Amino acid sequence: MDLLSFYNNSGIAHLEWLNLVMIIIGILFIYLAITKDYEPLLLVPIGFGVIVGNIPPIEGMPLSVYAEGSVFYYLYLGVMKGIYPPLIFLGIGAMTDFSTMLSNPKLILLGAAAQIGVFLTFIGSLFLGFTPEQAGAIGIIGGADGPTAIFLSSMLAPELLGPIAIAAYSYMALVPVIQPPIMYLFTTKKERIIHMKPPRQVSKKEKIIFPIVAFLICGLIAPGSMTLLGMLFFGNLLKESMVTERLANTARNSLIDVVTILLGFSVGASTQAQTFLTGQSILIFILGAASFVVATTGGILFAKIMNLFLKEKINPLLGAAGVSAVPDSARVVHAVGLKEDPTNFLLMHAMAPNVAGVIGSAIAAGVLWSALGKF
Amino acid sequence: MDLLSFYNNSGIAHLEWLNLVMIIIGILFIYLAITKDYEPLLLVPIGFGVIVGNIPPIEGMPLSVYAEGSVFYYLYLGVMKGIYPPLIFLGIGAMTDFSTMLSNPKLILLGAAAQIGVFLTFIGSLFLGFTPEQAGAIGIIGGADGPTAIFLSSMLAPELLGPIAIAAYSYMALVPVIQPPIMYLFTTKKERIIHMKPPRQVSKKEKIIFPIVAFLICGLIAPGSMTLLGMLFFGNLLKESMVTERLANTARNSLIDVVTILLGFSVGASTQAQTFLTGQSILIFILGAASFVVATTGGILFAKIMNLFLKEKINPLLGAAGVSAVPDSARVVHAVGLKEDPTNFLLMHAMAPNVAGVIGSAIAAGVLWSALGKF
Amino acid sequence: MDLLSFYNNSGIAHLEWLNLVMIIIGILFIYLAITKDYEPLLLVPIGFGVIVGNIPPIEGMPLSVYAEGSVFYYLYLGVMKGIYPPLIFLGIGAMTDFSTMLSNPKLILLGAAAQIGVFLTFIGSLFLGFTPEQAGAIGIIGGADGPTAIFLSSMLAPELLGPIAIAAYSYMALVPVIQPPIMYLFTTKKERIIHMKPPRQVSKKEKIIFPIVAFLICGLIAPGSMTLLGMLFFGNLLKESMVTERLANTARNSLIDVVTILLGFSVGASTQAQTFLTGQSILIFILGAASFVVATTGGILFAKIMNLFLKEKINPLLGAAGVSAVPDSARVVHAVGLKEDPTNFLLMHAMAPNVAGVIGSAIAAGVLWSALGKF
Amino acid sequence: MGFHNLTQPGLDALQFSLMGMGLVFGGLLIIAIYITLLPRLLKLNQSKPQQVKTSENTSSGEEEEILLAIATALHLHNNFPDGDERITWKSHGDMESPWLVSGRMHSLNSRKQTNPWNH
Amino acid sequence: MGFHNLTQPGLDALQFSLMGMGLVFGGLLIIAIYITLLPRLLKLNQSKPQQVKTSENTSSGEEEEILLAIATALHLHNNFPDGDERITWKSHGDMESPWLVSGRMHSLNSRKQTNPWNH
Amino acid sequence: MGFHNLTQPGLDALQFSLMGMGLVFGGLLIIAIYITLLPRLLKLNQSKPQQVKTSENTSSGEEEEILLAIATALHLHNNFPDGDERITWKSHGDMESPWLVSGRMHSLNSRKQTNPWNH
Ligand code: NA
Ligand code: NA
Ligand code: NA
Repeated sequence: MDLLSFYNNSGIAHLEWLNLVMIIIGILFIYLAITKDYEPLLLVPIGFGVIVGNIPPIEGMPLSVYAEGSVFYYLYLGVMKGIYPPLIFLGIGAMTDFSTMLSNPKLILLGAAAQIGVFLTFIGSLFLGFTPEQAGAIGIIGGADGPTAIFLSSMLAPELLGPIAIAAYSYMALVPVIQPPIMYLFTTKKERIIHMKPPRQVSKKEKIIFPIVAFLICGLIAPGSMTLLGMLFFGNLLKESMVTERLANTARNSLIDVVTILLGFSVGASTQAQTFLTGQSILIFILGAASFVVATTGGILFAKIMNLFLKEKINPLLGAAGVSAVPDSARVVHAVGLKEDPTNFLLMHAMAPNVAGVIGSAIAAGVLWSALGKF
Repeated sequence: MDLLSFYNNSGIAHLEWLNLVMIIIGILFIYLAITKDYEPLLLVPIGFGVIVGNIPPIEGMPLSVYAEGSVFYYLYLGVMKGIYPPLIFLGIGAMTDFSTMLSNPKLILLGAAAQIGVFLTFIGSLFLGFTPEQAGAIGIIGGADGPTAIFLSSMLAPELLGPIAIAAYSYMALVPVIQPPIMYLFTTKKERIIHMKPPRQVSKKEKIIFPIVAFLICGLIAPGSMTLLGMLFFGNLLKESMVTERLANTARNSLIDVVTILLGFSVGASTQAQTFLTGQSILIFILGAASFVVATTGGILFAKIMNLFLKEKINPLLGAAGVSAVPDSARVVHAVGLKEDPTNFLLMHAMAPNVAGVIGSAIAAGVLWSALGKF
Repeated sequence: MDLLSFYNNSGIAHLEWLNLVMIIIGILFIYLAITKDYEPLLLVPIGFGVIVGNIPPIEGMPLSVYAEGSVFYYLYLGVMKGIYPPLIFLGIGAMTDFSTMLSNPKLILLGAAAQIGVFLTFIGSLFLGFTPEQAGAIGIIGGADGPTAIFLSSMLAPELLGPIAIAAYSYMALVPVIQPPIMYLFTTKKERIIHMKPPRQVSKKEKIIFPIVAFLICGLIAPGSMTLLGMLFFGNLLKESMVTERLANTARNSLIDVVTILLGFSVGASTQAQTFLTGQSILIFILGAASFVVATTGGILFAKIMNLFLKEKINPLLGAAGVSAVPDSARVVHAVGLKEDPTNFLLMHAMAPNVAGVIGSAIAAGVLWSALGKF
Repeated sequence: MGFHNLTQPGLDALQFSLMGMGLVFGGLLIIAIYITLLPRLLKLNQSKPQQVKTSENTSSGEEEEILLAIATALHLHNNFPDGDERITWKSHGDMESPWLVSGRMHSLNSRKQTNPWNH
Repeated sequence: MGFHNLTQPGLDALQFSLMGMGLVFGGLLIIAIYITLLPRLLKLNQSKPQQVKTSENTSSGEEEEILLAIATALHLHNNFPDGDERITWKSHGDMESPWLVSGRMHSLNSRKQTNPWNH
Repeated sequence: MGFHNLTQPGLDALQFSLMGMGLVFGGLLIIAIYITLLPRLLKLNQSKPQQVKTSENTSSGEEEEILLAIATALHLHNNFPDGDERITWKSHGDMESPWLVSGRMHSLNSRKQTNPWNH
């Protein structure tokens, strides 16, 4: 127990510059969350987790998320076993109001179109030499849905979970930066100023029946989406049934908060530079960026195609909201719309493709999982 | 990966009409919860769980509660290991006010009498050929206490947990339908209009000491009831001690809500038609119905027997509240009493046998467990 | 299944007078918590846990925390695996305001000085024949920090966790009794009436940056403290970042409450007389008392030493707050200060060494763990 | 199926059930006795005057009943996670809610008698 | 790396992706159809008058749009754990918060129509 | 039992303890130094005027002390799960509670300086 052994038991002794890079990235996440308000509820936990995960642990001591028996290992189990994402979906369901979608079914298809980003990225990943399982997990980044991405990669390619999760959340946070240029590129001013008809009011009855029927449809078509969508629609039923408000309340507050804290922190803590800063990760970030661009484009173009057949034209900006990244992309659509015409309020209409996009990417995840998973 | 394999990976391909029956039952639960207000906090989660559990999962994929490693499997562990029920008892303890019981000790015995339903059902189940363990688990349905029933069956007969839990909660929800006829059958108008003396006020000191002493008595008599009653009285002490209000508050809100969501959902999801719709289940439902009738009758008749010896007569309707099913049966007693005499307020008096019934069935469960369990 | 076997399955049959002693101790804890307001949020759960843990369980039945597969066993896992303490630190971080410490850095050193209690107790324990691992776990009682003590003993000497945890919390609760005499013994009236300069206001920016930098410093110096301090500073960042208030709110309310309930109860339930009432435990309680005395003395004397070099004298009473036991010892300092001079408000100043003491003992725990742990 | 199932090796169902009921009754009976004796142990006499009042004056007794019934109803509404969701929920969102007021009164009471050991 | 990766034993990536997109579209399309049909099944006609109103009167339609936009914004502010923390948080601590008021109104509405099955 | 226990193979208890205390002091000392330097790095000068005020005017300084002491007490009451339950709890149920008011003020402050990076 001399000075040297004390030094060897310290973190400085083992700190590599790669760890420093990651620590700076973690701090950057926190900085962006606080100053730019980018998805702070996720970037702050992830960012601090990245810092913690890059303090070199002592050889053989149960400290890191990868050291079996450590506390962080147990917290990370909720990620590896795919338990946190469905619980977050439960809370999201309990805070999501589907009425705009119920009042404007046409817009749902935009949420489907945006999933082209998932499958083209899947193909691109295969092309770049990833295994089918890995390609599926990378593709889902295009779903722009953090929990879905984490869930699918924990099932298909746990070895890539870190980079996939970080990529997904980074780009979700950057939606206000990524989407607008694409929106301007593919739409004309004339299209951007299209007003949408105010939707009809939705009855309580419709709202209560919806989660049940929607789950049956999705579950029967793609049982692989049962875990995520079962929880999403369960949460929504708790919200709409009116007789379980206290459960919905806990699901969308205490429960989702606790799970968000643990998920964000432990995902961040899993990004040790030595395993995280690899060529694969860089490829994943490139593919992820591409998937967001493709998804946004897909949504917009499909809206324009629909307009060829519709009397009442859709504002193609709404297509960009199909990417989900709820509710950020809907906000972006609203902002861009307002810039063109200060009397054009798209926020509410954008929520329809937005939530449809969540369902869409969950179905896509179910399909990829059931087709590519090894059972 | 051709169309056929896609079809085979879908749920429709494997959906049997038995699953449809269960799905309809699940929807029925939700409908009753919303329109009739029958135990909605349990029937809604159970109902949706039933729907989820009857979407045919893909062969070998970790989806259902029975597929090791699936998310639902992990959520269901809290049921199989008997962890959720004591936590719910913790919350119930933190929301239960024992003062009406403390102010009227005589009525406690009604909560004991009603447990005759447990033991007669136990004998009936043996008679019908169930094993002693199974018979014990089925008998506890007569305790009219969901968590107790789930706890005991997870310990004695996990293979019957689904039907027993569903039966217990269904009949608890149907208490307003089951009990009144029996109450009218066994009581005269003259008895039903008996007024109870307003109880004395209970001092804070009595309330604080009660959970400790009550636990010692029950624990020393039937250690098998330690897990459930330890938590129940612990929660009550948190409530009454006045210095731990914030803990009691969390126990009776966030904590019990989260556990209720997970317990209800996963119990529901465990009712896959193929394993659930069996002759045994039908027998269990018949025995369960009988146990509620016997328990109610036992409580009422015992009250009438007590009246033979008491100067101050007890309103025998209160006996029906001994079944627990807190607080529904107490409400039913109150309602029936009001119908006879609009100035007769039995609700508060009924709470005494009602909570005593919870303790009684927990003791019964402890006895059955310690005597019939294989260790 | 005759009367005898029923009797043998009861608790009375196996109750030993040692259990009675423990049950009385449990009741005493609850009594002190309610009447004297000593750490009620911990003494009430621990006290009731002690009562539950000393009801003799039935041979071979999964009831006690030590019976694998029992519910209490699963709740106790959070203690044995060291999971609860970091979660409590997360909540504490989310409720701690470091600004007084930020505005008066000098006082931080008092929190370091008090840790002498940890290491002298470590030496004392070795002297009395405890193994190095055990000695380290016992020493940390001097940290006056329940979660830290539980965490370290679960890692170094799980066999002593019960007595160490009970000793730590008992003495933390008795801080208002233990510290004042020592404070009067080692300080002159002239010293006790020293007024502290009101601290400068701390900017939001400082508060946000602090948890990140402080964690990096501690983590790099003593990675073994990463688990506890990572969570502590993570919680504090959630609090200060302003954009994650809802997470901080859940962390310092629902989350910490649930964990406190489970930790207190299961630690209490682990104190079965047969394993708890040993000579070792008595030694541990003596050593624990000594450690609190040494820590308090160390803090006070170090403050007096600092005064030899400082123009602006420190009130040496503040040294006693370095023991942490947040916020009790700070309150004691405040009270003693007021008694000498009703215009001398030390509470806020005392919070600085108080929270510094938490960090200090976490570092000490990290050092002891990494040096003495078997990996 | 049949009565022979009621007597199995190591288990006489009827005897066992009798003993089981015995334990249930025993436990709750002891609790009932304890509850009856405790007040005398604690020498609580604040209960007597009230009983006198109610015996001499039935109408006020009825009022009391009504009040107590309402109190219990409130207690159930506030505390029990049962069907009365709209109300429970209201008591979260709506600040003018009567339940909340009652809650406030309750808190005042318990504040009046902070330390239950010295009154 | 290369196109050969797109056709592997048991997996034709392009065909698979097409079918995958097909399922996604299929699922959401069925949901869309269901949503379109349901109101007729439920014979809900409370929507029509409103649409008439908006068609005959655009200005009020615009106002409506604004109101609805505000409502949605409120909904997002209140429910979504997104960046608008200061507001979400305010709605906890601060009782005069406008969001809360809206929340109260919302609760009133839903109280008006307690049982959704009989209106 | 005995001093021989203090020197065991691979562990010299006294030396180890000294180094341990060294690390504890080292860590907290570096933190203290960092805290002392940071404000200068951030060029915060909003602190100076205050110190001037207190030095020239002791009475106001005392008042300030009192206010700060109260503020800290409030902070402890509101945040720490310690014995002051009745109060903590009150701040849940009771809307007129002074703590709540202070909380509201606090929230107002932090709203004034939304982005800490540009003030
Ligand atoms: Na999506
Ligand atoms: Na019962
Ligand atoms: Na300390």
